[in-house]
Amino acid sequence: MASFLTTLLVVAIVATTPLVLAIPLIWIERKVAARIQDRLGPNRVGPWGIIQPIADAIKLIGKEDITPAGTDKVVYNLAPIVAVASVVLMWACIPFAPNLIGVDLEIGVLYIVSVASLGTMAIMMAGWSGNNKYALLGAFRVVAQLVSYEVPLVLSLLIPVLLAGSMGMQDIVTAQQGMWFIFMAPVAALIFFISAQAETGRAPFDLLEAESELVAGFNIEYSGMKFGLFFAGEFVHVLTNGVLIAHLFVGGWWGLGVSAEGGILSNVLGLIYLVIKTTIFYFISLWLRNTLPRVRIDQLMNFNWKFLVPISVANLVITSLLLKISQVAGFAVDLTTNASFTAALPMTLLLLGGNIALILGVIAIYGFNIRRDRVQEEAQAEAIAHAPSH
Amino acid sequence: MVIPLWMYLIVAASIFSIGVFAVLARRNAVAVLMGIELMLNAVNVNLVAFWRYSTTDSSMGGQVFAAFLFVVAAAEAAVGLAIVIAVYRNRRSVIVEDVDMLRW
Amino acid sequence: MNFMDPNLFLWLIPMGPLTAFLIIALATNRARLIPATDPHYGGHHPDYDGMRVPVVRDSSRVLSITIALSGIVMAWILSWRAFFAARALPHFGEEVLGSQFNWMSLGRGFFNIGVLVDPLNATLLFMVPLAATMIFVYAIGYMAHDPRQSRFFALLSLFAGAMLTLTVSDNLLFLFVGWEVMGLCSYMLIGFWFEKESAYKAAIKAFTTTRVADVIMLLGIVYLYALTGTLNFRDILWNQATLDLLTTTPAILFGGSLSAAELIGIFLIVGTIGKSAQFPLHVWLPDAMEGPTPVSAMIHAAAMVSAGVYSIIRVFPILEAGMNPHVGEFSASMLLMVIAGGFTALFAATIAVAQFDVKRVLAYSTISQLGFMVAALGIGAYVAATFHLITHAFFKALLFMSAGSVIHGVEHGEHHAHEHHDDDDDDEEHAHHHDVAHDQDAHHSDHHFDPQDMRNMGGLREKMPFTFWAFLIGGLSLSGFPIITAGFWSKDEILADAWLGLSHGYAPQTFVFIMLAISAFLTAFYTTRQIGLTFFGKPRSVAAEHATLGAPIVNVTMVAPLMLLSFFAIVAGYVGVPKEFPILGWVFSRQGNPFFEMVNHSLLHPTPHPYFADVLPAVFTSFAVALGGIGLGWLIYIRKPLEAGQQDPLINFLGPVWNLLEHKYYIDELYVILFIKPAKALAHVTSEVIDRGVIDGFLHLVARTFVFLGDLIKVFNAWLIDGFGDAIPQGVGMFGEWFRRVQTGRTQQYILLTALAMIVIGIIFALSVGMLSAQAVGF
Amino acid sequence: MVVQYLAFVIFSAFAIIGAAMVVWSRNLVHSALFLVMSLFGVAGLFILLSAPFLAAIQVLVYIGAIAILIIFAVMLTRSMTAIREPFNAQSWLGAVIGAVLFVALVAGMILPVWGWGSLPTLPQSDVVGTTRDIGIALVSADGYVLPFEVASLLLTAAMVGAIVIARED
Repeated sequence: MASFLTTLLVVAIVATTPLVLAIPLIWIERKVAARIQDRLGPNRVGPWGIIQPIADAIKLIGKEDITPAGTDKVVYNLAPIVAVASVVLMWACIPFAPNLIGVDLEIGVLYIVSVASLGTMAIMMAGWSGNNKYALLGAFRVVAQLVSYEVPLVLSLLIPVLLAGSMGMQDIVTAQQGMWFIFMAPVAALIFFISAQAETGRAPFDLLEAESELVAGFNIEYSGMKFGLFFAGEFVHVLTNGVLIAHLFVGGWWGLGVSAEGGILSNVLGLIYLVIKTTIFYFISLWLRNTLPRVRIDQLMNFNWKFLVPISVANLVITSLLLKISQVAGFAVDLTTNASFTAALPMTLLLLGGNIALILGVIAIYGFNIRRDRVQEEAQAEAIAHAPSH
Repeated sequence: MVIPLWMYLIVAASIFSIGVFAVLARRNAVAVLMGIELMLNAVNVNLVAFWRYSTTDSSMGGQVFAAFLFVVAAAEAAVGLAIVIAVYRNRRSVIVEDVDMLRW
Repeated sequence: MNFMDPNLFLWLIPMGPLTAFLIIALATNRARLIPATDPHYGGHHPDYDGMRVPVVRDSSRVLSITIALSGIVMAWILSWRAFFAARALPHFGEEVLGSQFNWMSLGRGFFNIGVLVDPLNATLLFMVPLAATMIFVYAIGYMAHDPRQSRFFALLSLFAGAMLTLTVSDNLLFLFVGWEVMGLCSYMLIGFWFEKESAYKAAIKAFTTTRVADVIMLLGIVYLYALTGTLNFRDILWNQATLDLLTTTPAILFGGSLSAAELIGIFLIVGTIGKSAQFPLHVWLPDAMEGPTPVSAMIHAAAMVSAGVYSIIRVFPILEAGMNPHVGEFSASMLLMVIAGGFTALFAATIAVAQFDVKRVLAYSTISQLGFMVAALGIGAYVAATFHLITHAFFKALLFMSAGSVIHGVEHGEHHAHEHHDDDDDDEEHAHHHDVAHDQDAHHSDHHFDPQDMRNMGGLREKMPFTFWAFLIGGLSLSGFPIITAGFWSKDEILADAWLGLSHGYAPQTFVFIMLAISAFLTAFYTTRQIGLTFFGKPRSVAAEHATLGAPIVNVTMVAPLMLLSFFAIVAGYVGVPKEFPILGWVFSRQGNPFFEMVNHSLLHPTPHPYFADVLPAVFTSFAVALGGIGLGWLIYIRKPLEAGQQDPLINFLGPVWNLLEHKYYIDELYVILFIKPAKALAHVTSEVIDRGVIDGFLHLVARTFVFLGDLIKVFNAWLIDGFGDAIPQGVGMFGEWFRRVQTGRTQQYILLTALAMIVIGIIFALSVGMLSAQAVGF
Repeated sequence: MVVQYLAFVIFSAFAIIGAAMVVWSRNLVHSALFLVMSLFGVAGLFILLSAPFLAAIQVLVYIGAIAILIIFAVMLTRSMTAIREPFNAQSWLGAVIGAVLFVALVAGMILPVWGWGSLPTLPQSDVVGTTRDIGIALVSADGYVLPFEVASLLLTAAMVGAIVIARED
């Protein structure tokens, strides 16, 4: 019974952490956005406006809980819960430090992906239950977007799994002791970052709340704290993505002075390293959001299916091939058994070479296509120009 | 005290029977497809349960077959729903009884 | 299956040409249509004016030739592989290569078909694909301008495939399949230039004549199967019990005076008489010269007539019927062979003396040589017959192709001459390239020039030296020029066997020896005559003066096969040199006559080899007849060659006999009087009197009676039977009308019924095995 | 162990009630959501059966893809989501068949063969394959590599087929 209670406690802690984190994140987001846009941002409530998100939260909670007439009440109320739950559930097997993890599932990565796919469900529910055509259209768009970008996301996620030889999160992190995976698989990291950005539905992929087209997207009928939950879910999702990239590609909690065996110092240092790495990626995400314009839906889909998916498939094939080659050639090391930097170096160089070759190949192919298109366009334009006028 | 095998089997049997009823009785084609999905799931529960409780077989057969069932289910859903959409587009109906051109 | 296993890859031997046939016939026989008057349509024909005729496209032409050639070369390689693999067997003869599978399930078990290589057909496997390949290569040049080449090569491939099927088959039925397919091919190839009346008539003649024989042969096969229950060669011929059964069972015909083996033998021999053109069914073979020359070579050397002789050599133990010709016992079937073979050999040789058509001489010589083989087999000279079959195939193929080259050349020269004489005839210049192959096109040569007539030749030795040498080698081999040619050794073998019997005083051997010795003399004579008329002296026509082989490419494909075959026409004899023969015996046959040692082991009871010293007179005889014939020919035709317009010196010398010979003993005319005219008259009488008068009258009477009866019955029919008859379909219809409602088109109903049925079946099953009882459930 | 029982009861209830509601709901979107609930329950059962990989796949494939697909189909055929009469005329017969099937399965097969006391415990060895074992079984030559390849072919065929069938034109 005691163990059960302990488990419950862990669950509570792990589930609360991201939700609590969301509150300062809102402030950070607004501040960063403001700085990028040459504004001051929130600065009235508390020093540097630091209490602003708490005030906002209180305001949201204090608002009237409206369930519009004509909605499907159960589904309508369930949707925000599922949305937050899907994000929070991910944290169950995200490590914080060498010994700090909710549960180190054997299938950690798969678990995270599958739980994340619940978010799609929530959006669908929200869009449909509102009994509003804009909401439904928004939901359609989002679902199309999310389902599509899940493909390159999962495919690039498989690269760290392949390299570490395990789907467990801690295993993947441990495997990066000597060498971060971003050096072995930069292309995968890039694809993962782009697809994760699309999965959160933020700019430049914020089609789901394209105000000018859809009023506000799938959550148009929501207000008060229910709207707040969607909002919080999105923030936490962005943060989660930062953490995931940190874990999967840049070594998670590894850093100077951290040992895999744990101990107080290691855990504290590990947490600090993780926060630093996460923050960097979080910042990049914000940066992108505030600088890039929104893409069109057709560009979005073309970019995914005609660019990201082929490249990630090619990347997967090349990586597994090179891994096999390095195994056959005999300079592969088992990364799970604490391989050092020097031991991992030959393999890294091979994989990096493969990635560079892939990038060059992609540039060559797309460059060729673009050039051909341009030639055709020019020919067409010329034909039009030389056409006899009426 | 461990959960005995028959409990899983009964759960699977009930899901399966409900699925059969859905297939036989629902008018909407999509609901029929859902019934089929239920039946496939019940089968999956059985496969995994038997695998887990098998005293003779230590291979991964049960899980592997369940995985293949996922594949089949996915394929079935994709094609089935595509057919439903196509029928709907042509006949403005997804009621199974309305699609009875192949009769005498 | 491991097809490199020599037992198994025998199956693949006929597959190459057969596959080539299928591919060409189905895929690469693409034609384009041109007007029949177009000069590109070589066989243009006044009857076809205004019609559009198909002409093979260049692409499919090249493709077809390539495919056909690859098919036959593949067969060649595989055959030789099989040959050498078989030779390597330790006791080849007792041990053989082969495999079988169940083909048809019959009442008493399975009918197996299979493949087999024993010493006898191993020799054929050596010869057939080689000769066939040479013919294919030759045909490339010879047929280069034909409008239907794809078809030609397809049929030639089928022909070769059928021959190889026949060769490797291990039972009579499978052999008969190849046999019949060859019959079909010969029909289609003899009539290949079907625009010519003579060609298609010859085709029909060949087909019907051989058909008569084939039916009788089939009777023999069926009788054999009925008696023994098997057609497998090894099961019958290597099984003393079966042979005894055949010889002891009295035949169902002729009141039991014959044994079953003799009757079967006679039936099978009749098949051969048809296929190998023995008297009296020889009439088709000379006419078969209407086909293109490669086809003639194929029929006369590599395939068809060889197949006929091969088949009786194959079943020799049955023909022997328990008798032993070497001690003077002769079965009826053997005597039939002796008489038919001996007579045919002489008969055809005499005809050949008086022919002027260069191919016809060869045709009659073929008949004559086949008579040699049949007669040899009749006196039990099994190996000698086989030996002569092989050597004859080589030099006859060589002779035919050389003759083809001669015709080709004269034809060429004729056009050449024509151009110079008829400058204003522009069309001819185009036609010239396309018509060369159509040497016998009567409509084309409206100036009545026959390029096959030896009277129009002469002096070709200088014009076509290569062809001359090839023809000379073939001709000497045919004449049996001593020592150096293959023909000598094989003929000598036959004569030696006959002499052995003669020295014991057996009548059949004596008959054979005399007939064959005379025939051999005549053979040497008419061959020399042919060489003299064709190649020596001065050209007797403008055409012969300008004779050439034509374009260099064509030249090569037509010359190369001649070289190879010339080689074999000489050396093929050295495999059969008797051991005791001075010098040569020591060189070639230190371990005994190799050919004899090999082929003799095809038999369960090998025939004895004649002791050389015993047959010295026969050797001298063959020296004498060969050299005598050649000498006489040289005296008459070479020493003083024929001048243009001069008559053949023999005409004066022989007088009326010449006429008889020239008209082939009036056999064709005799057949017209004996069979064709009576048949036509009978048909006329039958048609006019019996059919129209008696049968029709009777029928009309019956018809009127029945019409009356029918009217009567119709009334009855209308209400009773129709009522009943209609009721059943109506009832069925109504039931169907009602029952078809089951087909609602509603999937869920179907599933429901299925589920219901499954539950019911499940419950029944459960009850039947004792489940569902309270005890079992454990309540 | 009580916890395990509790979890089993909860997940089974999810699965069975969800399934029942799939059939019962007039609104097809509700049906689809209940289907998700039922599938979720089954995923829980998989975890109890020590097959976490299958549970994750269940969530990923069924809830993340198939359920979404079904909801898409429902919404694309939206005018039909609430048919006045959800059951057809033969529904009573279907119910009877379903019930008979259930009774026959439970009373005829499950209880007699695997019923009380016959197999109450897990195998003593309690060796449970890991995800790695599944992976090896799927791609090893003496395992299931051929079915695996065939399954991938099936998926490709289904994808092409679905696209061809559902394409406009």
